[in-house]
Amino acid sequence: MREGEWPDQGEEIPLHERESERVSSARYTVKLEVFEGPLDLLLHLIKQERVSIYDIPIARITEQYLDYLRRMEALDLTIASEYLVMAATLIYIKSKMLLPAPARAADEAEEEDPRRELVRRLLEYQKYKAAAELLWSRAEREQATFTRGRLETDEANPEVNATVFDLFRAFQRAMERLKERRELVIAREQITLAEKIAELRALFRERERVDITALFETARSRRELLILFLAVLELVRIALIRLVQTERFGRILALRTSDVDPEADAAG
Amino acid sequence: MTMRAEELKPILEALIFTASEPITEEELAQILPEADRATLAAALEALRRDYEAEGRGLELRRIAGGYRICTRPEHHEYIRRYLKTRPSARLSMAALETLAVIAYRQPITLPEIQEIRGVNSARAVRTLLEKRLIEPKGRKPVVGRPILYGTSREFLIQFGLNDLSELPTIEDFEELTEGASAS
Amino acid sequence: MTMRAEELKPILEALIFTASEPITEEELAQILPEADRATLAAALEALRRDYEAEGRGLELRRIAGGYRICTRPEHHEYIRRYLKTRPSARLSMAALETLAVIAYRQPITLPEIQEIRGVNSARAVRTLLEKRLIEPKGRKPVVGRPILYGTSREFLIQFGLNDLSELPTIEDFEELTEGASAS
Repeated sequence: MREGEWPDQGEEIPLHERESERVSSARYTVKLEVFEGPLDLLLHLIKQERVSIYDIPIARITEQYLDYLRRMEALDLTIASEYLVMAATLIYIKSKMLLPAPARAADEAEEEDPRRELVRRLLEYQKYKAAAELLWSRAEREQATFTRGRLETDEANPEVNATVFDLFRAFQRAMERLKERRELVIAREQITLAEKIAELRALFRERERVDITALFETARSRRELLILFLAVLELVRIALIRLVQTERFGRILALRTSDVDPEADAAG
Repeated sequence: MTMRAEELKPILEALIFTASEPITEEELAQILPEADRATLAAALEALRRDYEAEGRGLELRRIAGGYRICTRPEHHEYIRRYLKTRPSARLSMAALETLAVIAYRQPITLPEIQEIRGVNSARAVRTLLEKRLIEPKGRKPVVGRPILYGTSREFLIQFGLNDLSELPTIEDFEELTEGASAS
Repeated sequence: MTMRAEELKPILEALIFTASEPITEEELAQILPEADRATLAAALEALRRDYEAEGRGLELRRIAGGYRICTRPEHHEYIRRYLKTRPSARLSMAALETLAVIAYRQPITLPEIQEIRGVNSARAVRTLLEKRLIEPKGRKPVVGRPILYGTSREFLIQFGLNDLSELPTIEDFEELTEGASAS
């Protein structure tokens, strides 16, 4: 429906979601029938009113249609936008039918019934709804038949008969796994220099001397070893620790240079 | 050296039984190059008649263009007692409507489906794709090149159809519903 | 109210057919409390005789104290032929995923496939080459000059595609996941 076709006057449709004053649907015992969309609802109303689909009393049906939406709203149900578009269409048709047909020349007398497009859509939809019911009954019958139990020859070939969609899904799954793996790697690698330094600071607040050689042995990857090495160098640079080697090629010890870690103090 | 229908019949029965899905006459012919096609067809027909005999618990059905042996619907209760299964989750009415539109209007795009149903059908399409009842069938040569959907072989199998022509035409439904709505 | 042997026979056939394991007389009696044991035994015996008739491709065998419907040993050769000729669109999940990665990322090398899948994919690639769904598309000009793989014409045929641009993309299905409001 085009913008210009929307009604600019008439009924106000009170259908917007209310944020305040929410009504708990539990308080209502009314049970609303569920429809597969506005066309389904309209067909139901037409049937219920026992009117002809070819000559819909549009005012009456519109009123009932809107009433249904109001009840939906009262139950705090989300009203799909398609229902609102249909409401607008109905109101538009109704208003158009109320207007007196402008005087026309005789050969133009056959003015189009404003309901025509709606009737066409309803008739079209109705066919598929009936076809869906047929499919339902066929599925019911098929659910009552069974194929043979598993054979050994099945076990040997646990295969799938793939469609393009399966292919797409398989690719998507592989990509999702890849993304997860990468996030994991990044998460692991992001134990960055800054974090390592903070870790070491915490360590030296508790201990005055640490065996650096042993500390290096705890690294789980080359990357972590490198970060650890850089962190130690940083602590040496800011003179928080100094390194001593007790003997040539022996173990390296890190000694805390002062009793107070200035940054830890600053941080409170 | 060609095979006689009487020799062929038990072999066909064994093959149809072994196949995990309906097996077509073509496939059977490929497996059995020693049989000529006419004899093969005759043997299949004879086998089908055997299964139609009184007092059988099984039937030989034509499904998705192939042959398959199945139990008869009238015994389902006993089989469920044994398998201890309940009927699997049924398709929602939304999914069935969408499937009906696709079955009759294929190949069809999502916007076209929604136009007919008058409601968003994305989730229904996704459900049908995941259940392999429909599959993408190329793209429509219009702006955006939307995917065209059609029913799959699995659709025929799950709905017990040999081919799409077994479904009534959509005009048949028109007549059916006209009577109802005019009341 | 007990069942007659003639009523029982087709039910027994259906039950034995759907069972994935040999089903014992005990089990059958439990499933069918409406049948008395003597009638059940008689019905089983009648069913066994039916299957012994001339020209059957299946037999009712007693295995491990239970009953099972099987193909006859003399048709073994034909069954083997069937197992060999199964359509090549049937793939293991590993092969399907590898094929998907190749289809969407072609041309691609084995190490690149493995990087995406996170698992060794050499066997899957070999299977796909054997099924002619993929083919070598030259070599990548990097160290080791690994072979680049892409999908084949056979791939397009098997998946009902006119060309690669018809492969569904993320964008095609975005609306299916997002537009899930009402269906």
